[in-house]
Amino acid sequence: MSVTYIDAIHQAQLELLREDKTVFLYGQDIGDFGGAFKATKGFKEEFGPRVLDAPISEDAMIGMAVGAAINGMRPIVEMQFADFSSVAFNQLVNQAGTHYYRTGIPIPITVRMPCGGTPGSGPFHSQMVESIYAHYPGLVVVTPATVSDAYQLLKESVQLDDPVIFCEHKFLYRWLKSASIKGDGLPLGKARLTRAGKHATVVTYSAMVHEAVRAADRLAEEGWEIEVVDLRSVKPLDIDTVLASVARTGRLLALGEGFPWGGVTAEVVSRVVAEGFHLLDAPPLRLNAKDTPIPYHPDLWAAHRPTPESIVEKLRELLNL
Amino acid sequence: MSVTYIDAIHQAQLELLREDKTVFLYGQDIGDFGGAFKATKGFKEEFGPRVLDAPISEDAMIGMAVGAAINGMRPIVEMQFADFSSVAFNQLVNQAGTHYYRTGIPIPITVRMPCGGTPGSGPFHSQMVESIYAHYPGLVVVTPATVSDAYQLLKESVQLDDPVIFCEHKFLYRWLKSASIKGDGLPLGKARLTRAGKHATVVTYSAMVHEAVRAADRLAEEGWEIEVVDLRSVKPLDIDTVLASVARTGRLLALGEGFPWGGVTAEVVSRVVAEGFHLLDAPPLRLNAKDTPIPYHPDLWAAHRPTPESIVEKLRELLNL
Amino acid sequence: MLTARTLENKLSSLYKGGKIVGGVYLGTGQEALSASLGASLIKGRDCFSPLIRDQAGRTAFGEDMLDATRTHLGSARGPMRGRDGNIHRGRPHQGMPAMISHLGTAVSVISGMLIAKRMKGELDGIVGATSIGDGATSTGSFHEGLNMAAVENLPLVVVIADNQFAYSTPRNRQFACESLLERAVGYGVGGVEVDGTDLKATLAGMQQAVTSARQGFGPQLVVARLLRLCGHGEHDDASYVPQELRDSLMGRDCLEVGASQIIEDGLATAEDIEIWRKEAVEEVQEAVATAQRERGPDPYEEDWRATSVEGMQ
Amino acid sequence: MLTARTLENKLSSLYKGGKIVGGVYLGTGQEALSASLGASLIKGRDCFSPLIRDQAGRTAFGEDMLDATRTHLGSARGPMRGRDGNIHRGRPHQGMPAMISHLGTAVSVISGMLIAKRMKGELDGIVGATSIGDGATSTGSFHEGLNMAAVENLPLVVVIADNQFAYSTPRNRQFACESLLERAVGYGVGGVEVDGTDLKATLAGMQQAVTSARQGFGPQLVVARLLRLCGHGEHDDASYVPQELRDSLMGRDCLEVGASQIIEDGLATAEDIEIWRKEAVEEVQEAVATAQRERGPDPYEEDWRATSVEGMQ
Ligand SMILES: Cc1ncc(C[n+]2csc(CCOP(=O)(O)OP(=O)(O)O)c2C)c(N)n1
Ligand SMILES: Cc1ncc(C[n+]2csc(CCOP(=O)(O)OP(=O)(O)O)c2C)c(N)n1
Ligand SMILES: [Mg+2]
Ligand SMILES: [Mg+2]
Repeated sequence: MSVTYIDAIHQAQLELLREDKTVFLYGQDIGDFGGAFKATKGFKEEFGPRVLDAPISEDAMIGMAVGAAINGMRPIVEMQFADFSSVAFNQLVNQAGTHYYRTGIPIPITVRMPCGGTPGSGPFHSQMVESIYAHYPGLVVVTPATVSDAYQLLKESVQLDDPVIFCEHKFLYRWLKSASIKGDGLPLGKARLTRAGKHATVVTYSAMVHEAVRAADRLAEEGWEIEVVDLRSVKPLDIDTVLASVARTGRLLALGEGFPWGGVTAEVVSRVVAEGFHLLDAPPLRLNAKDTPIPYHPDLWAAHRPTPESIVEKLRELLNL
Repeated sequence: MSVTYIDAIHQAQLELLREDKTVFLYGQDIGDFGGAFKATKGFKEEFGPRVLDAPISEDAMIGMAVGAAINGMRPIVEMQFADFSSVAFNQLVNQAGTHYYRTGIPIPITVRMPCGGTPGSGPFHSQMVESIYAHYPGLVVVTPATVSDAYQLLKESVQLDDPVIFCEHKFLYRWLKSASIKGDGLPLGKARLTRAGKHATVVTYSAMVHEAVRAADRLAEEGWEIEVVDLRSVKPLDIDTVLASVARTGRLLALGEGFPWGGVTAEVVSRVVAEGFHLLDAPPLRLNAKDTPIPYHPDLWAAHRPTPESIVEKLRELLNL
Repeated sequence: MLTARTLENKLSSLYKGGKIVGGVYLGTGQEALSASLGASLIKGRDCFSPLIRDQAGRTAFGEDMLDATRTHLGSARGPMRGRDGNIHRGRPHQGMPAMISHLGTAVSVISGMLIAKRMKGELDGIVGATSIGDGATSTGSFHEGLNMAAVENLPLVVVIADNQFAYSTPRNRQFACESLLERAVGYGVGGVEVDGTDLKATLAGMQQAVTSARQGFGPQLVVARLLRLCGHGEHDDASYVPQELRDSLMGRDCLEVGASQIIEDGLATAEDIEIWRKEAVEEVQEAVATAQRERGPDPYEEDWRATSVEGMQ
Repeated sequence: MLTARTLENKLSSLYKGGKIVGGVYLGTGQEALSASLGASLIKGRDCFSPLIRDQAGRTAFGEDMLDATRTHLGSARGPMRGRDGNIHRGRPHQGMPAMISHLGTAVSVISGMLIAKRMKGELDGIVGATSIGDGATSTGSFHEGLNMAAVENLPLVVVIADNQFAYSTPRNRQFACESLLERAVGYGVGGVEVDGTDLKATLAGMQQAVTSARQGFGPQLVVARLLRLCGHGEHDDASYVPQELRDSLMGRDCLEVGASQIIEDGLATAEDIEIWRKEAVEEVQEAVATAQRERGPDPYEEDWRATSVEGMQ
C-alpha cells in the first residue's frame, strides 16, 4: 500500500485532532465537503464543532485564528489556495507575525497553503508564497518535499508554539507516493541531504527537490555527481547543512519555483557567500521561475518554471565555470 | 532657500497635476487636509475633483486606481503609511502587477508609500516595503534617497506606463534639505555613484544612503575610501553600476533598512556573485535591520536598524576579510 | 442564454475529454440573470466586469464567442494569448476587464473605470456593472468596493447571484441575514430582489436597477435567488446540494422558464427556439473548431515581460 | 471617565513637553461611551479589544494605570516592554489583546477569542467586545470580522464611535448611509443607537446590547453619535471640525453631561466629584512618576527574537 503526500497531510491532521483537543480546523469547504483537495475528508463527522467551514474571508480567518490561539487553541487554517492568502497578508505578517515579540505571548497557529504550479492552473492558483512570509519576522515557513515530511513537519508545525506558514505543493498531492508515512525523524529546522554528490550542490525545497533529483540523474549518466539538499523549511534556514555540502562540492546552485527577485534562492546564496566564500570554486548560481505572472497554458507554464532540462542546463553552466 | 524631500514630492505632484489632466490623486485625508504629511497641501483648492479623499479602504483604493488607469487616467495613490499597504497587497501584486502581462494593457498607477522608521513610530508605522513588492512581477519599485530624486523619480514614475511602488522615506521628509530641486537628470533605472572610493563598495538606497555616507566619512578619517552606490530603484536594479563599483573596490556591503530575510540586499549580493564573482576580493556582506518587528522605543529602534556605527563596524569586518 | 448554454455544454465536454486543461466553470441555471445584465448594458459605452458564471452576460454584452473558445483552449490568438485561461479573460479597453481569481476585487476596479469616465466628462448616461456570488459578499474587497462606489455615488450595478452555495458552503455558513438585499440600506444604495429563475421578472428588475444607476441614483444592488445547476467547476458533482432544493422552484431551469415565457408572450414559437438552438450549435461548433485549429503560444517566442516599458524589470 | 480624562490630559502635556515620543492619541469627548463599554464587561471573564480612544474603557475594565503610563513612556516594565507604544498595548491573557494599527483587524481577533472559549466549553455568559471608529467601518477587516461573528452567532459587541470624522475625513466621504446602525440588519445582528454625549443614555444602550449578547442573541452593534473633542492625535489641532458642529449638541462634553446627570440623580454631589477629580490627579501623578523613574529597555539585553521557540528564526 502506498501513501500520497495529501494522504500524509490528512493523516497528520487526523492524529493532531485526535491527540489534542485544542487543535481545530478552519477553512473554506473543509467541513462535510472535505476541502477542495480533500485534505480534511471525514473530519467533520468525527470532530464536529472542531471543523469549521469559513466564509470567503481570508483576513478574518487569520484574525480569528490568532484570537483563538491567544485563548489556548491551536488552529489549523486551510487556505483554499496559497494565492488567496494575499488577502490575509496583513493579518499574517502584522497580527500573527508580531504577536510574540510585542506581547511575549506565542501564537500557535498553522496556516496550510496549497502552493505551486500544476498545468493549467494559471496566475492565481499556482503561486509560491514562502519568500514573502519568510521575509517578515515571527513566522516559521515550512516547505515539505516528501510524503513523510508532509506528515511529520505538519505535526511538528501544529505542535510548535509559533505561527507556521505550511507550504504544501499541490503538484505533489497525488503524484508523490511513498511506501510509508514514517520518515527519518529529522526535526523541523534541519535540512536533508537528499542525494549525495561531489561536483555541485543544488539547494532547493518543495516540488523542486524532485526536479533537481531528475536533473542529477541525467547528469549522473555523464559522470557528474550532483548533491541535492532539501531545505525542508526556509525559515529557519539550515545554513550549516548547506555549507557542509558546499564544502564538499565547491559549487552551488540555489533552485526555487518562486519569482526570481529576492526570495529563498537569494537568501541561500547570500548566506553561503557570507559564511562560506572560501568554500566556493565557482560563482554560486540561482535558478527560479521567470519574472512574469505564472502563465495558464501548459507549454508556457513548463517554460516559466525550472524543469529538469533547465536545471541540467544551469548545472552544466555551473560545472563549466 | 532650501527644498526638503517632502517639498520635492509636493512639487512633483503639483507639476504633474498641472501638466497632465489625466493625473489625479486618491488617498486618505489628502484633500482639504493636505495629507498626513502635507504632501498634497493646497491641491484640493486648485484641482478640485482630481484630488479625492478616500475611505479607509486600501484594497478598494488600489482596485479603483487600476480601473481608472484602464480607462486612461494616471492615478497617484497615497498610502497614509506604507505599512497599511499590507491591506492592499492583493490588489497590488495580483491586480496591478499582473495586468500588463495578462492583457497587454499597461496600468500607469503610482502608489506613494511613506516608508521607514522614525523614533517612536513603532512596528506599524515604520516598515520598508520595497522587497515584498519587488518580489512580484510587474511592479516597478522606486526608492529615492535625495531631494532631487524624490522630485524627478516621482515625475518619471507617474509618467511611466507601468505600476510604480514609490517608496518615500519618512525620516527624510523634513530632515533632508537641498539647495535645489533639480538633480543630475539620471533616469529611473540607473543607480548613482554617491561617493567615490576604492577600498569597498556599499550598495544601498533610500535613507540608508545617508547613513552609509556618514559611515564612510568616519572611515575616511582612518584613510579608508568607501564607495557608496545609491540604487535609486530596486526594481529595475542597475546591477551594471554596482558591478562597475565592485570592480573598482573588490569588496561589497549590501545595506538596507528592511527585514533581514531575503529582500534587496540578498538580491544585490546574489546578482553580484553570479555576474562578478571574480571581481570580489572578500566575501560580500549584508547589513539589514534585525529580524523582529520594529520596536517603538527609540533606543531599541536605533539598535534595530543599521546606524553609522553598525555600518562602520560591518565595513571594518569587510575590510579585514 | 441559449447560446451561452450551448457553448458551455460544449466546453464541459471538451474539459471532460481532456481538451481543456485547468478547469471549466459554468453558469448553468444562471443564464437568465447574467443575460439580463448583459442585455441591459450598452456595448461600447458601459463597462461590465463579468465573473465566474457570466457566459450569458458576456454574450449579451457582445463578447465575441471566439474569445471564449480561444481562452479556454489556450489559443495564442485569444485576448489572453494563453497567458490566462477560461473565465479569466476580458478586453479592458472595450469596457470588459479580465477578472483575477480573488473574489470581490472587481467591484473597485469597475468603480475606478467609472471614476475615470467621470473625470474625463464621459460619465453621462453610462453604467458600470459587475456580478458577484453570495459567497464573495463575505470578502473585504466587496465591502470596500461597494462602499467606495456609494460614497462616490457612481452609476454602478452590482448583481449578487445568490445561488445558495459558495462552492460547497451553504449560505448559512456565509452570512446571517435573511436576504443579501438587506445590505443595500447599510451602504446607502438602492436595490431590488428578483427570482433568478424567472427570465421576465429578472429582466424587469435588472432594467429597473440599470435605469436607476444610469439616471444618477447611485449604486444599485440586484439580488437574485437561484440555484447553480452544475458543479462549482466541471470537476465537481455538486452532491452537497440537497435534492429538496433541486426540486424546489429555485431549482427550475431558467432556460426552460424563459422559453415558455417567450412563447407565451408570443415573442417566438417553439419552432423559432428550435431554430435558434440549431444556430447556436453551429456557431459554437465553428468557434470551437477555429480555436482548436489555432496554435498555443510558443514559449520560445514569448518576451517574458511583465512591464510594458523595456528595462523596467 | 474622570480618571481617563485626567490621565489623558497628562499624557498630552508629556507629549507636548517632549517626554513621550511617537504620538499620543486621546479619547477626549468619548469617555462616556468607552467607559460604558468597559463598565458593562466583567474583568477576568469577558474579552475586550480596546482601540484608539478607549482609555476610559480600559480603566473601567480594570487595566492598571501603570500599563498606560509605562507604555507611553517606554518603560521596560510595561506590558509591551518598550517594544510597542501608547495605545498599542494589552494583556491578551487577561482578556485584552494589544491592538495593531491596522484598523478593523481586531473584530476577527476578538471573535477568535470567543470561539476558543466556545470550544473549551467556557463561553456561557461570556461577552467579547471591541470598539471601532466610523472611518474604520470602511475596512474589509471590519466587514469580514463582523460577518464571521454573525455566522458563528458569537456573543460579540462592536461599538462604533461615530465621531463624525476619520482623522480629517468627514463621514460623507466615508459612507453613504444615514446611520451606521443601518448596517446591522445586513449582517443579521442586533443593534442600538445612542447619543454618545449622554452618559445615562449611553450606559443604558450599552447594557442592553451587552445583555443581549450575553444571553445568546448573537453579535450586537452599538452606534454612538458624538464628537472627538481633541485632535486625531495630539499633533493635530482638528481645525477641520466646523464650529457649528462643535457648538451643536454633539459637541457637548460627555464628562460635564455625566457629572450633572450623576448629581441630578443624587448619586453624588458636586463636592464628591471634586474629590474624585483630586484623587484622579494624584493617581495619575503617581503612575506617571513611577513610569518616569523606570528605565527603558536595554538594547544590549534584548534577545531580538520574534519567535518563542529557539532556533526558529
Ligand atoms: C479571495 C478568494 N478566496 C477563495 C477563492 C476560491 N473560490 C473560488 S470560487 C469560490 C466560491 C464562490 O462562491 P460564490 O461567491 O457564492 O459564487 P458561485 O461560485 O456560487 O457562483 C471560492 C471559495 C477565491 N477565488 N477568492
Ligand atoms: C488600515 C488602516 N488604514 C489607515 C490607517 C491610518 N489611520 C489611523 S486612525 C485613522 C482614522 C480613523 O478614523 P475612525 O475609524 O473614524 O476613528 P477615530 O480616529 O475617529 O476614533 C486612520 C486613517 C490605519 N490605522 N489603518
Ligand atoms: Mg454562490
Ligand atoms: Mg471617527
